[in-house]
Amino acid sequence: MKFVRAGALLVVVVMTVVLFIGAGALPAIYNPQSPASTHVSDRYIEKSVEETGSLNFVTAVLADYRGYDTLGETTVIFTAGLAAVVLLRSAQKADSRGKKVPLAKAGKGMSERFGTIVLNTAARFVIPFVTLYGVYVLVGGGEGNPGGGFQSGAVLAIAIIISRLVYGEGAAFNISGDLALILAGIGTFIYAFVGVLTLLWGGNFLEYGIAPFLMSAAEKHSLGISGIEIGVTLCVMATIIAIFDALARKEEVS
Amino acid sequence: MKEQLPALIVIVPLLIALLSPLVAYFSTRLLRGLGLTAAAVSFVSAVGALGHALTKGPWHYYFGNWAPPWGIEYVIDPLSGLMAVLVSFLSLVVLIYTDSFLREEGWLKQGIHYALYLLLTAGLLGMTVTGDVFNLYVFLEISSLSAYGLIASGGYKATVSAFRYVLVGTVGASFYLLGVGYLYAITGSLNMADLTVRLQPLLDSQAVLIAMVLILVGMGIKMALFPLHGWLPDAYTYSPPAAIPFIAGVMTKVMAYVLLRYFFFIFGVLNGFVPLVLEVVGWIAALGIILASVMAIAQSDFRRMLAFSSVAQVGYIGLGLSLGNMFGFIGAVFHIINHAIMKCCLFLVAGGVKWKTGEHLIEKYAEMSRRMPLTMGAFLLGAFSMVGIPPTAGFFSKWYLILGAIEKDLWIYVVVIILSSLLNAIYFFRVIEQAYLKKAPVAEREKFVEDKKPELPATMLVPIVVLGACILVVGILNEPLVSNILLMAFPGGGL
Amino acid sequence: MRELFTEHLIYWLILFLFMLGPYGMIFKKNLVKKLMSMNIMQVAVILFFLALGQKTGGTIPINLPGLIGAEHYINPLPHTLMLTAIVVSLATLGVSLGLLLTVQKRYGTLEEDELLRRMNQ
Amino acid sequence: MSMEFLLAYRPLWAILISLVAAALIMLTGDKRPNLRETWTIVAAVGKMLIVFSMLPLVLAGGVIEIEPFKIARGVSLHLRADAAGMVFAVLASFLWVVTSFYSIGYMRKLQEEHQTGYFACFAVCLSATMGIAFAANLLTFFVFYEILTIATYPLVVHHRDQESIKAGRKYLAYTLIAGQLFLVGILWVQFLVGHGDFQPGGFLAGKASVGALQTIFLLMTLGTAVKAGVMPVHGWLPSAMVAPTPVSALLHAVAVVKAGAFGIVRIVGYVFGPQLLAQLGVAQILAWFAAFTIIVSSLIAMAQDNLKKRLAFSTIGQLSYVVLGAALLTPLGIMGGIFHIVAHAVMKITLFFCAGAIFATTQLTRVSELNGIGREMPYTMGAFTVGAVGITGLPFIVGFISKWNLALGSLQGGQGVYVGVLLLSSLLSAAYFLPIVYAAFFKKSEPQVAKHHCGEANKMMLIPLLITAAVSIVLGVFPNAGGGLYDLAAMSAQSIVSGQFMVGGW
Repeated sequence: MKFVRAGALLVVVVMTVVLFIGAGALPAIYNPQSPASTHVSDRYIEKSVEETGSLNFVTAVLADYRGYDTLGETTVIFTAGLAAVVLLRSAQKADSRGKKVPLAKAGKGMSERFGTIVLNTAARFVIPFVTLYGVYVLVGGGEGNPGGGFQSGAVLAIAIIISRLVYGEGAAFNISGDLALILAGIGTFIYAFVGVLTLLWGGNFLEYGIAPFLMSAAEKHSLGISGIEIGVTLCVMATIIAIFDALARKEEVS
Repeated sequence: MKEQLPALIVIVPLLIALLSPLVAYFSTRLLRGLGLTAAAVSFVSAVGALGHALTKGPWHYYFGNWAPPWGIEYVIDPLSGLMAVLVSFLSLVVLIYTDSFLREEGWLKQGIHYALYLLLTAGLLGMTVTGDVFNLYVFLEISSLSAYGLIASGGYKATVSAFRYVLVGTVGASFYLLGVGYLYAITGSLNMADLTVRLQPLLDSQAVLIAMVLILVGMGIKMALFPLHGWLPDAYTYSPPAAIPFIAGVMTKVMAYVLLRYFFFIFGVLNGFVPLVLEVVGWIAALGIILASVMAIAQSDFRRMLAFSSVAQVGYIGLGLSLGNMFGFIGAVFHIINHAIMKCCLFLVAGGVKWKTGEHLIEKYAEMSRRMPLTMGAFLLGAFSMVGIPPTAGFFSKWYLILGAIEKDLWIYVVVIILSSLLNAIYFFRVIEQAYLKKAPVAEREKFVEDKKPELPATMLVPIVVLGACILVVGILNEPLVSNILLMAFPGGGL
Repeated sequence: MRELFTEHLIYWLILFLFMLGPYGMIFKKNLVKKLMSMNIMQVAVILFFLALGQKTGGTIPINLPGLIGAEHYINPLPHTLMLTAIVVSLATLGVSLGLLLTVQKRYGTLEEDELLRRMNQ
Repeated sequence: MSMEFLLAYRPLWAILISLVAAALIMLTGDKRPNLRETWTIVAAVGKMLIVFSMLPLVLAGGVIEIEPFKIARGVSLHLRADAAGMVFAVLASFLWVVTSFYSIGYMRKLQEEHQTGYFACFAVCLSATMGIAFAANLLTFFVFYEILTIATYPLVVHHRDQESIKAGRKYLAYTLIAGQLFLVGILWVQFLVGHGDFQPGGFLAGKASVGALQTIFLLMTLGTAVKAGVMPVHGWLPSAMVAPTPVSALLHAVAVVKAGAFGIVRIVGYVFGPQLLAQLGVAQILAWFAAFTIIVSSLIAMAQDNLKKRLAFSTIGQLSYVVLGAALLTPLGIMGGIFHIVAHAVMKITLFFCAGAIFATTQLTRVSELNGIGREMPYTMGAFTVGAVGITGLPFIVGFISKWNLALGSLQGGQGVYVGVLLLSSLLSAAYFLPIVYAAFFKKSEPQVAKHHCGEANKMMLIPLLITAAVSIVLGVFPNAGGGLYDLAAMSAQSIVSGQFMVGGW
């Protein structure tokens, strides 16, 4: 065993030295003439406003030019949710010693256990504003201020997790674990369905300009972008809740 | 809808996967139906795309209708078309097979399993047909994550091996991503065709050499090339029998295909540092073939033996890649097809035996041929193909590989391939002896003499027999496959 | 020599971080530490891409009315790619933490040697 | 389907008929043994008819050649019924008919289990043998060669006991390694020449350096010599005697071992060609090995007490006659070698049938126990005597003719020493066969033999054995009887030496 570890150390050291020497051949950073900044990205910067109608170039590239990548990315989140849930669920079903050992003891909300009024009122006040802000982050992303599907999904998920923590499983403002997983699937499906719609209208996948509405090309594109942003938000929110629920779940129901 | 085929290959399984939890909530029968239609549609569109590529030349499909260096494109040329057909066909067959494993699971578990399986299919198909290097990374992660999920759902030992698989797999993906970063740094584009053009003047620079090494190490880890195969035996041994045939059969092969795509098409085999790098790959692969075959002999668990034999067979593909000439390419691609089918069939057999008797150890396979004649018949075909007995497909990939090695005057590789065929013979005939010649202990024999049920439910037996037949058919029909498709796929065209 | 140093220093730092990943993964015994080194590796690659996108005198890639021309904005492409890479590293981290949780619950330890001993019992 | 198509594709039907039979046998299974046995007989007779129907055309100097489809890039499944191929095909198909009846009788008498697998593998073996006989290029030859290896394995390990499994392992080790070496030789030729088609008189002249050609010859002969039982690599043959006697009879006297000998004839005659081999000087070495095998195997045969082991070593010796014939590179020598394939097959199968009959009826296997068996089983021992004496080279039995031609061939090639080898081997074979005959007829019978009074073997075994004995006598007197095998042998020798297919009758 000793020999293998020494061998591995040697390989890692050699690899580091090779990388260090090779780094010299890379283009100097910060110079505007480097191949990376001249070949492809100049068009994104110059044309993205009138082609995609979004002021933020990164959103333009993210949602339109390389929109298919982001569909893959959202699917990655959904897959991670699936994998985590199937993992944590099977862990609870039957422990090797036969007892049902829940992962986390939570189940009941903090407010019941501690019973103070402070938590309830604070939660009742915080949750609506957090939800509102989440929605704003999704919708308000247009005029150049930061925003988008991923961030708003995360914020919305926080709102629900706060209510789950404070009021426990029976919280009113809550999505059950199974439903969350289904919602995650539906969210990414919305994203993909926007693409399928463009297919049905005769264009290539995710070609927003083909939409048969009476709008200028830029508006069609921004419509498409907001469509997929909604899908992304739903997926991110639902996945985070699904994973949280799998962790905090008391007993294995199904 | 005809001209949207390349997208449909990947999108249809993806869509159905996304809806699986929802559909499972309503009815698991509908879920099974939808899953099968998704795999079937994907297979049909892959065949259609391949047909189009063979008749009218490579098919470029632009996502969002953005021209390539700016947008993402799918390229269906004979090579990627053939791989897409292979992946979707095996996914369809194994999907039919997993049906009986999931019958008694809860609706959510079934929904998740179908979703992960279809995502794995979509991820692998996405990797084979994409023409964009970063898009390939995204779909690499989708397939890897769904593979981690599938493997991890198989009990506690599976969890530990899944964790090691996650670690090593992510290290591999990071190496690959850094390699893409290097390529992006010196050329500025992420599109494969564009990369090939812009890399020509730079092929002698050190950065390209480093990018090559990084991508090689990255994909070598995911492909379980010899020194980097640590994660494979445990992952294949402890994973649930429903998931492992598809993962074992196809995943490492798609990663090998990516290496072929890089070294034969993007870097070009003859220029710059590539011959040097390929030679190193060749030596490592040759060493790997022998050592992995020897380790496979030492195993007592059937699936672990198959895992080590997988590492050895992946060495063949590495060898074919390192030869660099036409026959090396044909041998490598043909071995990707053969080994995908063979390994899938053998793991189906292992799963079938586990389903029927719950056994994994080889000595427990005594007199299995009497209890499961058809399954063991398919196993026999798979074993002969692995050993390289003529009418089966495995022989012909060795035929082309050795021809390529002789053409390059690399006689060590010829010796390695011959020696490994004999090593394969040793550990496969040990199992054949056990299954066909040894007598089962008397207690067990009464047990299976009076159970009159068929050896396996039809949904499991049909895939096993179909794959067994495929091994023979691909072997006998290898000439049309090679002359019409593989030769067209070789970068120099039909020499 | 000076410009080699100023223009390539960032690469060496990133590559050092990058190679810390495999080192930590091989030599650290605790599974969580292995996970952390994996994550360091992913962060290093993300930094590498972002370093590529920088331009002297480039502002954030949001369209300001007055500013026209590519040299005024930094390169948006690496940032988009790295959004995806960050999400991917989040996903793998999430799944592996779930795995570790299950392993810890079942075997009670996260030390590699102890774990192997308990698994093989 | 047009009649012409049916006739043109006869070599392919000859191969496929027994494959179909094998499938049908597996389907009928153990439930209806009679139906299963009819499949074997129908296939055997059908194959014989197909093969014999091609005889007149080939005897007239013609050749039936087809390429049904390509099996690898640049290589097609090339079948050709030429003179040499016909000799092996006629022999194998005729003897399969006889062996089918014999093995039905043998299996029924001993109530062996796994009979379905037995008959199915037998049928596959015979289709592979036909494939080897009709193969017209190296890859086709190798495909059927390996199928024969794999199809024979279940027959060798038929009894499923520890000893036969060990023998099976030994058999596999030898034949698989040989197969892989042969494969490297074929691939090297494919690379050098671009095709592997057999060409009378050889097609490798001047295609590579002398060293390369010698290595290719070494690889190829090593690949086929293992099956032909040439001395250093013969180990698997005696231990494969654990197989049931019909297997030893047909496979280890006719199909498998002759495939190896036939392979050497193909390599010497149709890949390298006599002129090239003379230049390379490797044929000499092969001839020495063959001579060495003839002598040493006869010596070992004398020491064997187990009857089947003794016959096995005699087979090893006789096979090297064929190898010697090929290695002499003279027309008469090659003709003698090819005809010896026929001669030895007919005689040795008779001897194995007798051994099987004796075992089936009296459970005796040791030579020392056979005193006085002649009076108990007169016909069996009569046939045994014919076979034994034939092998020692008595005139008017087919063995003499091939030995005669071999001697002439060695004189023609100026290598008189091999005449001495042939004579010495005749004496040695007399030394290990005649005591058995003498003991059987003239010695007082052993107590347990007398006690048995079991009388002759049953009809299903006795008739085939008498037929083959009669054939060996008939062929001894009229070598061209039945199939004109003598002419075929002469024609193939002539075509090898002259270098083209169409050659007039001898």
